Amino acid sequence: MTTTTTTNPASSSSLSKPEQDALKASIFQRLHPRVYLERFLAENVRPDGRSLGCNADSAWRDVSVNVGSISTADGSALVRLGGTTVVCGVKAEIAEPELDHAGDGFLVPNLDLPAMCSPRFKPGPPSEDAQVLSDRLNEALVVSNILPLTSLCIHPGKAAWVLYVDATCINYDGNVFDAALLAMVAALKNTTLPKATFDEETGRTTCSSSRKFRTPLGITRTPIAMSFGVFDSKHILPDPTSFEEPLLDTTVSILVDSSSGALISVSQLGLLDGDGDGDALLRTCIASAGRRRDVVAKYI
Amino acid sequence: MATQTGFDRRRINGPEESHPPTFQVEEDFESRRWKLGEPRRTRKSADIRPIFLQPGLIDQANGSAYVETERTKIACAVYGPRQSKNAAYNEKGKLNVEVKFTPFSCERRRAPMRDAEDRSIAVAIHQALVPSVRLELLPKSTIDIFVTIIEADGIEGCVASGTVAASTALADAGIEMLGLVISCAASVVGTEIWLDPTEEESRSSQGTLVLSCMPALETVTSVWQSGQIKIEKVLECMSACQERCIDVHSVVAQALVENL
Amino acid sequence: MISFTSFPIQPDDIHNGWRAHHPDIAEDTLMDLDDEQELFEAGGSKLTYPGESLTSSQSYMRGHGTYVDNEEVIASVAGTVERVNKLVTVRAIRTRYNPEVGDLVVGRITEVQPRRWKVDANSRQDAVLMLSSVNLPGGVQRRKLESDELQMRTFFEEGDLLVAEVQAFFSDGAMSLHTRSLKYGKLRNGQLVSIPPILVRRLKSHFIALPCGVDLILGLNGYIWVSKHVKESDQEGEEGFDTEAVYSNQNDEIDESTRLAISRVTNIIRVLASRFVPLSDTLLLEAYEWTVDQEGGVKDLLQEDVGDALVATVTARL
Amino acid sequence: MQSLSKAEKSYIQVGLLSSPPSRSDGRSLLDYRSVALETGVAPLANGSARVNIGRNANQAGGGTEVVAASKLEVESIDDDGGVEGGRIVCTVSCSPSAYPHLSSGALDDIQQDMTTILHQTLAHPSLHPNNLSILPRKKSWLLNLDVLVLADAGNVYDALFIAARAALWDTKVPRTRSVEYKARKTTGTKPGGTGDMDVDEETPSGFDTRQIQNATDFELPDYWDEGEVLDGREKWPVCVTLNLVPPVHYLDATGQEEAATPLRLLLMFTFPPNGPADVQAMRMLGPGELKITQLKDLIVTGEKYAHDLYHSLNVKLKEEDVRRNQKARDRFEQHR
Repeated sequence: MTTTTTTNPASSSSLSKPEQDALKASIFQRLHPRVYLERFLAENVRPDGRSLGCNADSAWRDVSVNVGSISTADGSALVRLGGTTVVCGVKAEIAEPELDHAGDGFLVPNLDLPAMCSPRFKPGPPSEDAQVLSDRLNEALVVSNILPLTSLCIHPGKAAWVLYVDATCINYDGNVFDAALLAMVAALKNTTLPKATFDEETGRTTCSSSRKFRTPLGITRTPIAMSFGVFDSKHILPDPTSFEEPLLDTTVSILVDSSSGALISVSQLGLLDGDGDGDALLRTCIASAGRRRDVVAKYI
Repeated sequence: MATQTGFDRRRINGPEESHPPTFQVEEDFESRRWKLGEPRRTRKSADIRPIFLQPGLIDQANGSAYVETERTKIACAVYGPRQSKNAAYNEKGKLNVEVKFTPFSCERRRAPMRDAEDRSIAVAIHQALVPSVRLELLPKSTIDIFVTIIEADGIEGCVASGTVAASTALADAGIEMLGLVISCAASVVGTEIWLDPTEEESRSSQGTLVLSCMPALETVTSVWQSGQIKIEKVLECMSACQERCIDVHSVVAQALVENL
Repeated sequence: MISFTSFPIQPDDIHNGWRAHHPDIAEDTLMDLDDEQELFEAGGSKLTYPGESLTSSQSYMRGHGTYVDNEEVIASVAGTVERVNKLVTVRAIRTRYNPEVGDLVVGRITEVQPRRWKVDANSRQDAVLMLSSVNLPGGVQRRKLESDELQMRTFFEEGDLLVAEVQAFFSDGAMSLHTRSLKYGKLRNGQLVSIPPILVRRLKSHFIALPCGVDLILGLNGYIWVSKHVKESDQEGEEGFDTEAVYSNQNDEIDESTRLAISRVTNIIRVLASRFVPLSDTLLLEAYEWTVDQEGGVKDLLQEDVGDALVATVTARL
Repeated sequence: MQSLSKAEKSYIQVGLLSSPPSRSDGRSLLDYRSVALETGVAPLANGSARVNIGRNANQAGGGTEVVAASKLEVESIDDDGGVEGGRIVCTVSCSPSAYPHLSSGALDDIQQDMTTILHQTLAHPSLHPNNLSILPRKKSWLLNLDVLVLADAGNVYDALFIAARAALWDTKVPRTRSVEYKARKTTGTKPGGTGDMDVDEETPSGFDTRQIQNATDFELPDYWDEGEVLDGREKWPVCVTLNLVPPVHYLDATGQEEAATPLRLLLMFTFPPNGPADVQAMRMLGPGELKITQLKDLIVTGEKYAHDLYHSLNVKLKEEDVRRNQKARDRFEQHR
């Protein structure tokens, strides 16, 4: 947990003993983040109180998903993963398919990390972090083949649905990738499309405005991601917070199908040697992700 | 503006052009539509939408607030006061307001670019807040207020709720203020005054007005009016808004105190 | 109270016969235009433009605003030709202020930097006022302390106006100012008018006290400070140099008639400047008396006909 | 905003608050500087005007100078953003020389703020002219009103709205004639070629399909004049800026006075030929604050100032019309 309390040393004398200790701890945390984390891990606990080791449920932060609360979107979800909050909305529009994929629609996922969600982002065009995350999210949706793009076709070569899946981070407390993917998948699950007909004579597509004829998307597979950080080549920290993230050597993200538990992809950022046994570390992560799936799958 | 073009290599891009779906007009549309002279459908003319206000939702920020009035959903974070970057010396602090709509916040998808409307709402919120913040105590500093509109139901509602959220977030950040700023919108529909109009209601009104004030000091910090309203109606609107602001003020104060 | 007027009618005959003169130039200077090559007529002045050949470089020396090419002295700015003995210079009509050591200027602080202030003095570069070039509270000759460096804004801060003298030039051409005289320092009790620097002539004194209770400081850089008259004795108290007052931002009590007089003088300066009449103490006094005689209000001066009459009267009398 | 020293600010404020109030140039609180106005300054525009507040007669520069021009474009409804009945888009741009001390980012911001306030006020449906339609459901006019701030010596908002009103007053909408390709068989279609479109008599509801329009395109008939004036051109609003140094307020602040004034109230009024004035827009600018009773009083008083401004402006605009007609006639004579 990072606290950005600006403190006035002069006033600390008026604080009670425990308050003074907390203040010292937070100053120490800011000055020596690495040592701070090391001391916690030596006690087998993480700074936010989670237990170390990645098998117990308590190694992860609480997750909650709230779908369909945004009426201007065709589908939406709000995901909280510990302090990290991501809201995602799906807007459906109509476009002409590309020439070489006449029967396909479009799925356009983007993640925005506005200046609001963390002091490290500035207002303006997407930051590097946002670009990387958007790319990874797109990749995740594509490799898992979440829904066949052919199912978005209205009239081959003439009209198809474009699903803009826009996620915005409200509070950035680490592991935004897992939270954003969960939000995107949940929002897509929540999305319904109106019945659309293409009129060949006028070349226009019209939709029925009746709620009755709205249909959900033909989602075939729902991927969920579980990310782990590796600290000091030996500690696996599932679901890292924004305080832990900059201190990690390696990040591993495991993508599994939420319903079957089948492994979809494993991605790793940074060197994984695990004191000479990187494979073992990786296997531990995959196993842990499998167990975590049972918890998260309930929310989709 | 029917098309959304603009390739941006920093984002995942869709097709070059796409249109929002056009819907068939339902048969009973005309008969169901609200017509001038009919009473307000959803609530009484002087009623406002229920307000849900939660300070301190964004723990990364120095102060924050989330506000929801039925469909309008706004999150606001305050960072600072922090050292002004590359700005000339200023005896007073600077209050910087940035407003951002999420792409899915309106009926039509908003391309994720800064547009004129963002700025116009930011200016309105800035004006409402600036008299309340004791910037004279913060030389060389900047307070950044970031407002994200998650869902919008009427520009006036966004200005009013955004102001309330921002003022709450400022209080949550422990920044010195003269008082809390509360804001309320009114619209003139026929001969009636409807408070806190929705988007549809403000569209069918002759004019709208947003009044921002500090009820604790009984002063007005901003008035933002557009449309066509007779002077005496304007004055009436202002009184109605002010009265409602006093009610909202107690809600906000309560939420703040509970959060402490 | 609002009234609409029209823009002055543009003469339609621009293409018949070139209208070579700048509208700012008083009509009488134009008379000389026709006198071909009569360069240095007594009393008169000739207007020139960049690129015009003025004279031969063998018989004359090249001064500011000219260059030599092919043994000819050629103007490099648009303005009036002036000659002192063999030296030919061209003074630009519209230009920023060209500082010279010893000039009196009025400037505005733009930035506070370590041990120095940057001052806008209507010149090419911001002027510099070193902390060591100002009088500090607690005695004229006292040493500069570190604590002075930390509280420079208590002496001058951004936006403050001051009157100073050009002391020297840095190697980059920026002028260095000093306020080490009791006459110099922070300005209070009045308002600023800004006019083209060329209209401020070098006078014996640039501090003018008009009998109407108004003090004028004619900065050679075209910034003119019009303020309430301060008695000499108040300003200079030998050893008892009033530190509070020198750097105070507080105005004195100013009564209504003084305010009116300040506004009147300001408007006179604006009127004269708009007709391109160079300022001098006698001229200003003359003008002030005339406006009082006319019994018009201060704002009447802004009307075109009143302004014309004023200029016609005072220039005729001199 | 100009930078002023504390002493200068206090000199201005104390002057405004003393009794009788005195201003740096000797004006009374409610005096405007002289306002010069000319219409028809841009021959290629459909309407244009130039305004200068506080210009010194013999000086080239000085004063707040604003130029406004309107240009009409044909838009297809649906395809390129056209709207049934036409639309108005207002844009303000500021010359960097008007604000030499501002960075380009800050200049963009004030441009956008001025654009927003002008557009939100003038493009409001309550002011929309009726004759911007060409062919129902097919073509309409887009009126681009571009306003350029060339110099700001204070009171720029009043100048913006005076220039905008004058340019819109001056705007001529070209006459159009619909062209039909299909046979005329339905009633309700006006026979083509009889002259200008007349949409005043009924407002199409948009959903009304009973009346079938066969006209598919239009042409611009060759007329002797530039077209007809915008419908209801009397109603374009004027703006008065009340500069507030409580308890007094004053009009037409100079740049220096603005820098010494903590709060400004912009009031835009329109004056229907019969009946009381309408408020078209209202904004507060600056860090000051007001009691609601003060604010209400200011609105009521502001209406009187706006009324004076509106009437003087109307007189001037009519003079300009006469002058331009005269000029056009003279030119016509010459050509013969």
